[in-house]
Parts: sequence; structure tokens; C-alpha cells
Amino acid sequence: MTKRSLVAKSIALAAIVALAVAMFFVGKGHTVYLDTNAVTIAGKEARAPDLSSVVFDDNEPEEMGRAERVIANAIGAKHSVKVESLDGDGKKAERTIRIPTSWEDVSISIPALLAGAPDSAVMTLYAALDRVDEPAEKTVQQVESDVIKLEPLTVP
Amino acid sequence: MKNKFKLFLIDNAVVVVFVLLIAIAIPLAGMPGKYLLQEVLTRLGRNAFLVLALLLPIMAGMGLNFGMVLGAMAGQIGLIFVSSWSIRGIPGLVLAVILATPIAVLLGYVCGSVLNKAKGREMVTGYILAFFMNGIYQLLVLYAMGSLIPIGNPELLLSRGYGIRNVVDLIGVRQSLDKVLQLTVAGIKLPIATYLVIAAMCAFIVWFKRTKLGQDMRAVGQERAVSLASGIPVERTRIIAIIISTVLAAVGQIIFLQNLGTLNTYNSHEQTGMFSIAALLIGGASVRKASIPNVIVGVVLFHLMFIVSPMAGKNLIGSAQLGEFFRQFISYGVIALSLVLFAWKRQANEDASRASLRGGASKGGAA
Amino acid sequence: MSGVKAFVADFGLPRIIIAVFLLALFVIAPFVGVSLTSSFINVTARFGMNGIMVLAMVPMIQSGCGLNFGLPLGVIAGLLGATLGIEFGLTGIAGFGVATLITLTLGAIFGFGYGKLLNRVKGDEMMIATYVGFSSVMLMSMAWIVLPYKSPTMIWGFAGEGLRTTISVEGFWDKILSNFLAVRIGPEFVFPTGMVLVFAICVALVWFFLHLKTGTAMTAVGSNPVYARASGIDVNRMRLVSVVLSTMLGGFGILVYQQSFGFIQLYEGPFSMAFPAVAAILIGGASVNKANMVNVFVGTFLFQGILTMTPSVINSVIKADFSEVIRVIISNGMILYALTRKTKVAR
Amino acid sequence: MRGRIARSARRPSGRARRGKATMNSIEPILSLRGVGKAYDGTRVLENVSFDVLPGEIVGLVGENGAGKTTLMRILFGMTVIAETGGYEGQISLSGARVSFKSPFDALDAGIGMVHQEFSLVPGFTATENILLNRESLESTMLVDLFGKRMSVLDRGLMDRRASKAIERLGVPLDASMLVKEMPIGHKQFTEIARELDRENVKLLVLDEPTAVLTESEAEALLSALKILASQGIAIIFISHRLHEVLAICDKVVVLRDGKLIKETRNEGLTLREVASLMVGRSLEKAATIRPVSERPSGTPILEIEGLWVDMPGETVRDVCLSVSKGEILGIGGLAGQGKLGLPNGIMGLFPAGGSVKLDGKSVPLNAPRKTLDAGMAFVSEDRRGVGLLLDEGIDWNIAFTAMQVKGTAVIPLLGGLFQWRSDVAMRELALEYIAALDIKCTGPHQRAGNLSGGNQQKVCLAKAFALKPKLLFVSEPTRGIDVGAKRLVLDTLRRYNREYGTTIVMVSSELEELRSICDRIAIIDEGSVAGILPPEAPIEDFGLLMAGRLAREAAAKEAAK
Repeated sequence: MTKRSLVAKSIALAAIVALAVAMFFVGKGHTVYLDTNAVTIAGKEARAPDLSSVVFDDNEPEEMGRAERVIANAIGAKHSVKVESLDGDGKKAERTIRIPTSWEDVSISIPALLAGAPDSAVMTLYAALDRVDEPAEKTVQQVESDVIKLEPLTVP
Repeated sequence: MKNKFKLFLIDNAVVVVFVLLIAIAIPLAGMPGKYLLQEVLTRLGRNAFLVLALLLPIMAGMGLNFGMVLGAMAGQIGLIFVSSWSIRGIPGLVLAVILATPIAVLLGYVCGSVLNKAKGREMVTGYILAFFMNGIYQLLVLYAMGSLIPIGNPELLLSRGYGIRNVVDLIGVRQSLDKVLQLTVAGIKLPIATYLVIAAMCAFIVWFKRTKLGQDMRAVGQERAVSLASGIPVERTRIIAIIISTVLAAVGQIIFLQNLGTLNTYNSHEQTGMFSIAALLIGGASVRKASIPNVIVGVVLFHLMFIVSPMAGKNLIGSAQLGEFFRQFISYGVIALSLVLFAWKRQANEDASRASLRGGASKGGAA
Repeated sequence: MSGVKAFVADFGLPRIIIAVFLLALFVIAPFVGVSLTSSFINVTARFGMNGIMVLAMVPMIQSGCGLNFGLPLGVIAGLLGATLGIEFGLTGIAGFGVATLITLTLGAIFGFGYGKLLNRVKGDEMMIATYVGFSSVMLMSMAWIVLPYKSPTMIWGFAGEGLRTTISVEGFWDKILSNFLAVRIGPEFVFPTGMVLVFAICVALVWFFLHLKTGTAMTAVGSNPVYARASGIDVNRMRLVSVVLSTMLGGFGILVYQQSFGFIQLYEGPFSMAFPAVAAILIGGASVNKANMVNVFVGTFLFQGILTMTPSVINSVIKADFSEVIRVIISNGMILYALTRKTKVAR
Repeated sequence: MRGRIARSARRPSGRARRGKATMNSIEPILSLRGVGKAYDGTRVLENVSFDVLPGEIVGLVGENGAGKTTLMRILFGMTVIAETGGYEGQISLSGARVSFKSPFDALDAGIGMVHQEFSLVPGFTATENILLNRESLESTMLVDLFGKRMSVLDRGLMDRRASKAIERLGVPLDASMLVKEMPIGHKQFTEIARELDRENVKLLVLDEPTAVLTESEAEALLSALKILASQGIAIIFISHRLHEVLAICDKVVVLRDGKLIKETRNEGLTLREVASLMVGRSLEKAATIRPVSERPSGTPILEIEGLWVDMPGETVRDVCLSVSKGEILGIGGLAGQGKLGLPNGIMGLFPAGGSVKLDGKSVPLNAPRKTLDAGMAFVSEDRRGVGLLLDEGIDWNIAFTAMQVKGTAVIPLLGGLFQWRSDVAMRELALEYIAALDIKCTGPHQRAGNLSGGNQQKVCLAKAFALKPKLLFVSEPTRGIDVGAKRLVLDTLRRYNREYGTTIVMVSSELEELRSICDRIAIIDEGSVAGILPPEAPIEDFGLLMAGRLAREAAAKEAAK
């Protein structure tokens, strides 16, 4: 191997690894739960407007009442949330949030956002209720196909 | 003129037969043309890349690469990891390809080495190797994942705590390639980016044939002994052909699955090989010769038949199941037929090539 | 030391591993609460069920046609025989007898066509056999829907569209061979004397055939076709005879299998028949062009032993059902091993 | 040896060609000194020394087995030489001692070789074949990543290089034509052009280059070789067509039994002289051949007319031959001329046509069983491929054919419905022949594959004798077996001929062997019988019969003068 090709190969390998790492961060997906539940910030209860318009990234605006939840998919870390009260009080807020890569799903509190609370209060790690695993649709035996077992051909 | 036409028919007998078959089946199925068009265009994007993966081993004289299933497995492992880390969209696909490639290279190396030990019966060996590796794949995915190999997302796992579920929802990457630059023409959606990737692949193959490696593969494919005598590393060249094919199959499977959006963990790869091979053969390719037009024509014809035959069967006999069986029959049958025709042709050619040496007495002087 | 090496080289490492593995399973079995007797009886029953299909590999291997991946063709003959027998409403020994007759006749016809085909594609037999087998299975699947069977035990009751996927032979010839002279051992287990006996008779017949002048010629064809031709043997005819024989045996094999299993499996059933039989005879020590009766016995026993023992023993030991995966790896690994070994006589 | 010293001054090669006056002061391109080789104690080459000068064409002649092939293998560093213990003596190329590890080293050093069999890729053009694995390349971006093989072919440069090589050869060869569409002569030119593309080619070795060519093609080739020599390339020309050798060579080197018999300038040489040099040797007192008066003659047992056989490499074109009852007829000739095709064709192993009569009854061709039934048997030259079931025991090997053809060792069961193979009878038959032919083995069950070559040959003979044939074809019975076994095999044949009156047709490449046992010897050349001679005939007559039709005509002219 010549020195030149060694260098080229090293660079290519590094580039691929770098690309993989970049993809990992750029493509990291999160499910974002936008909630209008009332929250308590610093001992004060913050309530959402009766009706508000919420825009997540470039998604269509969602009209939300109180104690509602909208689920949005997010790719990458940086996202923007825009809230506008439709109660007529003209309250507005916009914030760019950064979701840590290690967090799978996050919830974003709209009242907290409107109240101008710090990021840590606006965005929290989404704690799922204990998910009940529904029983697997097939038993293992069925899964493990025979040497030549044909599932009905479904190339949809 | 008439003769030329006849020759064309003989050379493309398989294609002609399928065109006729489909021409009969389409009216029987009674499906709207727009629907058919949409389906065929979608499937072209979905499958063409996989079929392209078969070309190089044919060029290197190794026949139909039944071992491409190994690549499909590698692609699926890549997708499982990407799903488990919930990397989505194009980045998810790119990452899946980056993960799948080293696995595919390794599997391709193994496959190529095994096939080198079974020269002359590469196809059946590759075929069995695919089943064998399927066992290893199951061991890995059904037992090791979630226990030895950490899987971040418990949703992917079976309720017993390890092993990947039968069906993995690829929601994160679903059609993320197809949707890039997607065009809608007269209500028909065209996955332009996918087509571009396929076109790039075709361009690569055309270019590859002009490289030294491509030239060596052609030489090895035609005359192994002569190539060896002229110093071409025959075994290595054959292994490389299989490695490239396996890697392409891995990428092809990722493209295939991103379009479908769901991964049947234990089945998706199994029929990849057969469908791709059947499609290529229907496109007019043989065990020794295959080209990019064969791929495109084959995918279109094969999938047209796939779409219309259940409905045609139902309308004809009143049984959709019949059409279902019919299309499986065709998939297997076309492979059997093509192998038989090729074996016959080879024997006929051998006889013909020696015909000039026979009947020496006709030169006179027999007294 | 060199003796051990020679033995390993001759017998093949994979076979030794498999034999040791099975031995280990038997040794471990009592310690994890798996009854040895019941295991043994189980193995015997499966041995009788599958033996003839393994035997069906022998003629084609001997004549140099390679591993019979086209076994489904014989199985189809067996399915037709069985379903026709039921259609005629025949039960008991008469029913089984008629089914056998039809099976053998059809097996001979199918085998003849199949053999003619294989003679024209020398060198590519195995791959073509596989796909001819598969496509004929699919063709028959269509036929099962279309054929005008009437017997109510076989057709879908409400839809009225073709035959059922599985048909019970209860009331026809369920365990007719297995129960013949059966010996009851313990409360649950019955030794299927009749079935094992029939298997033994079949083995004896094939052995007898291979000892005839014709059988000798067939062996020579497989051993060195050029030698055979130089000795005045019609190589193609010998190959044809072997394919016919293999196909007929395959058909009868599935009948014996069905009577013990209790069901006829139509549609995609025949798919899964060839590979285990191929793997079994290879595990028994056969190569791609040489097989004998000992290979059949040893191979069927080892392979069925592993199939029976792994689920129970491995499950008890590590609480995970590896058995299917192990089966896939062992059977295909064995075939792969046989294919990649250099055969001694070039074809 | 020849009084030339290798360290003389180098002269421009152009002046060197055919320059007898300057010969002594020119450095030879190739110089062999005392080269020898033995395989497993059998000596095949002994103390061979000669030189090849720039621009000189050296004709290398000799019978099969004279050592030509071995010499070329040594020169090319074929691995088989090193694997069997290397060679003796030294080889120098342009004054420098060389010892090649592989043919590729030899190629790099400037030696080109054109083999008898084409080594071409049929689906490639002439250009692609000429430059096979030496293509002109253009680097690409991927070269650094994946190695040189990711370069793109530079088709333009390749075309230019190929045309240059073809031009040098001076023949009309279409560089863009696919090899499979070429006439045979052009394939041969392609092969030579491939060697010429190497910049440094100094020495070209051609092994029977005209064997497959038509007369006009051969002429074109010969003049092309002359052109090459005039460019300073040295050529070693191996051919059995002696008239070609005399037509173009500057020097003739004759090998016989591994020894250099004669090295002489091609001045005033006659065909007869060369032919006798090639085959001549002191004939051992052939006490074993029948005196002329006792030789069977008259009643023909086998009559062959217009026989053609399509046996690859041994094509029979048109043979007419009659074999007398009770005689031993020898069939000789050089390799590739069709002598092997004769028995193989009659016995139905290769497609054949024409008329063959045994005892006046016509025997159908292409049906091995019919010829066996008629009473003919065959011991093939290809023992391991055709003659034996290597995986089976001696008993099977000996008894099988007789069992199938004559029902030997068969017990009829149920009134002949089944024909049971009697392993006991097979064993007895095997034991009988093991004793009769003195087969060294552990017993009748020993696998034939484990026997030595000589004993395998005896098993093959036993197989044929067990058929009790009227006429026995024996093909190369002593090939690849040791001296002691050779004698035994020949004695056995003679005994069966004398004791049982079996007519024997023996095909052999070893003329001496034929002359030691046969009553008559037919020489096959170019697929037909060149002539039939008694064993006592002058040796050069045999040589001339083998040297080709044109050579015979030329010799006749010489004689007429």
C-alpha cells in the first residue's frame, strides 16, 4: 500500500465515520408531545388559554383547547415552537428548543412557554406510563420459519 | 426482414411470452389503468436496485447470485439498529447503509469464498448458503438482540425481553427517500429521488464495466483458465464480484423496505433473492448474460403480472387464491425454465462447435 | 494421531460434531428431567415416518444425479394417491393399498418426465430440480383448488372452493402401519412396529435392487459415468431408472408419513419435505454421489434424534427455544459442506 | 561446448541476424548449459546445452517424450519443476544467469511463449486479448481507495498498442474482431501478437504453432516469423512438421530420450537426415517379435473404411485400415494426430462415422454396447478417467464390464426375472486375474484408486481379458508406469496374443515399444494412415511418416534428385 493510498483510505474511513456520527445526531428522531395542561411554575399555576394556535417547526398550525395534547415528530435537535393565544389577549411566545440526543420523547408545556418559564420547565423528558406489552402477535414457533416455509407472498 | 423478426422473437422468447400473458390478464383483472401505472412505477423504484445487484456476478460467470439474500439480511440489520436508535428520515437511511455495508462486505467475502470452493455449482451452493445464513441471522436477531446486543428501544423487542418482533414498524424512515423531490403528474406520484439513485447505480455499472476490474471480471467470466494464466487473480476477482453484489443487495433491501415502511423481520429477506432473480429472468436475461434493460423490463413485467394475477384469477375462476398461487408458480417456473433453457442451449452449442470436425470422410480420398 | 486425523478427514468434521452433539443431548437428558425412554420412542417414531423419504435420495445419488431436491414431485404423487383413495371412499388396508398403487403409478410417470428433463441438463441437476420441484408444488396448489373432488371430508365445507389445507386420515388409514403389531411400552408410548417394518422392507428392496445387475450398473454410472459408458451401459437410461425409483419412493414415503402423522398436508406442504431428507442422508455419511443403506439408517436416526431432542433438552437447560434455529443451521450447514467438498471423481 | 563464450561483446541485434561471420562474437540471448531433470528418479532430460542468438530461429525437434516439454517447462519456471525437485544446470538470458520462480518471471524477463492450445478469451476482441491483463489504464479517483484495478481502460491507447504489435507481425489481423469469430489462423496470430506487445520481448517460443493451421495459414505464419527474426527477436520453433523446420530455421536442435542428439546449422540438411536423427536409436535385439514368416496375414478380422472420429485433440479424419486375425498391429504417430481417436471412436466413446466390420459383419458405431457385444474390448489410455472406477474395489473393476456384457458373475433369480450380482463370483474372478497378472494388492476389495499406476493398468487389462474378446484395443498401455511394470504389461499382451489368439491393436506413442512387440505398425498422421511398416523397417522411414504429408512429398523430391 502506498503512502498516498493509505492517506486516502484513512481520510475516507474518517469521513464515513464522521458522516455516521453526523447522521446519528442530525437524524435522531424524537416524538414531541405538546401539552396544554396547567402546570405549576415556581409555586404559581400557569394555565393555557382557552384556545391557542400552536405551530411546531413548519407543521400546520394546530388549534388547541385546554388540557389537550398534540403529537409531533421531530428529526434532529433544534426545533421551534410558536404559540399564539386566540383568546384575544394577544399573548404570544416563540422559542427555539434543543432536544438532547439522549432523550427519546419530550413533552413541551404550552402554558409554561407562554409564561416565559426557563427551558427546563418548558421541555421535560416524556415519561410514558408503564407500557403494557401487548402479547406478540405470533408465538416464536410461528416466527421461526421452516427451512422453506412460504408465508403467503405479500409484496404489497 | 422476416428472419430478423423471427430471430428477435427467439432471442426474447421469455419477454414476448410474458407480454402476451399480461396483455391477456390485464383486461381480465379489470383494474383501472391509472392504478396499474401507479403501482408499476412505485414498484420500479422499490425493486430495481435489488435486481441491479445481480448483474456483476453474472458478468463474472458465477450465475444468478442466490446469495444476495445475505446482503438483504445485512440491510435489515442496519435498519433494525437505526430504528432502535430512532434515527429518522434520510439520515436514518444513510446511517443504515453505513452500518449495513461492513456486514455485507463480511458476508459477501464469506459467500465468495464458499462459492470458490464449489466452482461449477455456484448457484445451488449460494442458494443453500442463503438458508444456512438465515439460521445465523435468526440466531442473531431472535436471540442475541436485546440480550447480548443492546437494543435501545423496547418497542422493537418481543415481550419476553429479547429478540426482535416479527414486524418492525419503520415509521421513522418510511418513504423518506421516495418523498424527496416527489413529483405528482396527473395524479401519479413519482419517487424522483429513488429513480435518481437507481439511475446513478446504472451509471456506476456502465462505468464499472470500463474499469480494469470490470474487464477482469468479464475475462474471468468467460475463460477462467486463460485469465489465471494471464495473471488475473481469478478467485479474488470472483470474491470481489460477490462482495459488490452483496453490498448492493443490502442497499437495495434498505430502499425496498423504506418504501414498504414495515420490516417483516423473519421473512422480508427470504424472498428477496427469488423475486429479484425471477424479475431479471423475465426481463430476458440468462444465467450468462444480463443487462440493465433486462432489469428494467423485467421489474415492470414481473410486477405487472404480480399485480394483476390475483384479480385475473378471481374474475376467471372465482378464486383469488388461485391467482396468488399462479404468480408464485410463475416466479418459480420462470427460474426453472430459464435454467433448463440455458442448460439445453449450452449443450447444443457444445455440439454445434464441434460439428465442423465431424464427417471427415466427406473431404474425399476415402478409397 | 494420524489415524484420528484420517478418520476425521474421511468421516467429515461436521458429522462428528453432530454425532457428539446428539450423544451429549442424550447424556444431558436425564439430568434435566427429560425421560430417555420417551425420547427414544419419539426418535423411533420419527425415524419410521421419515426414513423412506431419506431412502428416496439413494437411487439418484448412486446414479450421479446428485441430491434429489426434486423430492416434492414424488410427494405430490403421494398426495394425489392419498386424496384419490379418500375420494373413492376406501378405508383401512384397501384404502391405503389403492392409495399406494395410485402413488406408485403416478410416481413412475412423474419420475419418467422428470428424469428425461434431468438427462438433458446434466451438471445443473440440483438447481433445476429445486425449482422444478417448487413450481410443480405451486402448479398442484392451483390444481387442488380446481380439481373436482367431492368427498366432504376433504373439501372446504362452506366456501366449497377446493380442498382443505390439511385433511385428516382418521377413519381412513390413520396409523394403519404404525399400529400393526405395535408394542405398547409404558402408559403413553407405542412402538410402531409395522411402520418400522415397512421401512425396513423398503430398505431391503432398494438394497436388493442395487445388488442386481441393473443396480450395479447404476452404481457404476454414479461412480464414473465414462467408465460405465465404455462398459456398454446406457447412462441416460440408468439415470432415468434411478429418478423414477427415487420419485416412487418419495411418493410412498409421504404416504407412510401421513398415516403416522394423521394428516395429509396439501398446498405448500411438500415444500418442506426435500431439505430434511437431503440433510439426513448427508449427515449419515453420504456424499453428493455415493450413498448406501447405512447412510440412510444412521442419517435418519441422527437427524431425527436432533430434531426430537433439541427442543426438549435445550429448552430445559437454557430456557430458550433454539431448536428451530439449530435445525436450520445443521441441515443447511450439512448440505453446504457436502456441496463444497471436492468430489473424488470428476463428472 | 560449442566454443562460444557467453561474455563476448554485445552488438546491435540488427547486424547479428543470420550473421554467421559475426556469430562467434555475439552474446547469445539464451544459453543453456548442462540442463537436466529427473522426475522421481526417472530421467527425462540430461545435460542439454545450446545457445540461441538474437534474430536466430532455432528449430527444436524430437518425438513425444523426447524432453521438449520438460525443457520448456524449465525455461519458463513452471511450478511443477520446482515442486518435483528443481533442475540441474544453468540458464542464462543475455549473459545473466536466471532461474524463474513462475512463468510470470519468465515473461517479465522477455521470454514469450505461444502454446499449442489457444489461450484466448473468445468473447474479447483481438485487442483485448493481446493486452489481456496488461491493459493501458487511466487512473481514477477510486484508485487510491480501492487499488489499481479501479482504473479505467484507455481504449485509444490500447488500440494503438495492439495495432503496433500486429504491424510488427506483418499480418492482416482485424484488431476489433471478436476472437470467437476469427478463423483459426488469426487466433494464432493474436496469440503471437500478445507476446510481441511486451516491450522487452527478446525470445519467442512457439510450441507446434502450425498444428491447427491450414497450409496457407501456416505459410503466412512462417513468413511472419521470419519478419520477427529480422527485427532481432530470437525464436525457438518446436514443430514436428520437419519441412517447416527446414524452411525457416537457422539451426536445428534434435532431442531424443532427453538427450541433445544433434545441434547443427541448417545447411544442406535433408528431411531424411533429420527424421532419422529424431527417431533413430539403437534397436534392442527384438527377439520377441515374430519372424516374418510366422506373422499372421490374410484373413482380415477388422476392416475399417472412411472412419472419422470427433475426439477433441485427437481428431481422426479418414482412416482405412485392415487388421489380420491373430496379429498385433501397432498404431503410432505423434500426439494430436489422431492415433488415440481410432480406438476411442470405434468403441463408441466419441462421435464417429464410417464403416467398421468385424469378421465381415458390420459393427454399428456410437454404440459402445454393440461393439462390446461384437467381441471387441478396449483398454483406454485414460486409466483414471475412463478405465477405472477409482472408488470401487478391484473386483468391481475387473468384473463389471464382463457382468454387463456377458453376464459373468450373475445368478438368475426367479427364472431370470432378476439378475443377482454374485459378490462371491466377482471375488473369484478378481482373484483369478490377480494371480494371472500378478497384481500387487491387499486383496480384491482394495480400492482401485489406491493402486500404483502399473497395477491399475493390469486391472484395466484384466477387465478387458475378462470379456474374452476376439479383438483387443490397447491404448498407451505403458504410459505413466515404471519400467518393470512396462515389461510385465507388454509380456502379458504378447502372452494373450500367442496363447489365446487374441488379435491386438496397440496404440502407443513409443515407437520402440511398438517395434518390440508388433507385427505391423501403422503410423497415423493428420487424422489418417500415413503408411504401414514392418517393425524392422529403417527408422527414418517411421520418422518421415510422422513428419507430415508435405515433408513426405519434399523427401520424395529429395530422393528423386
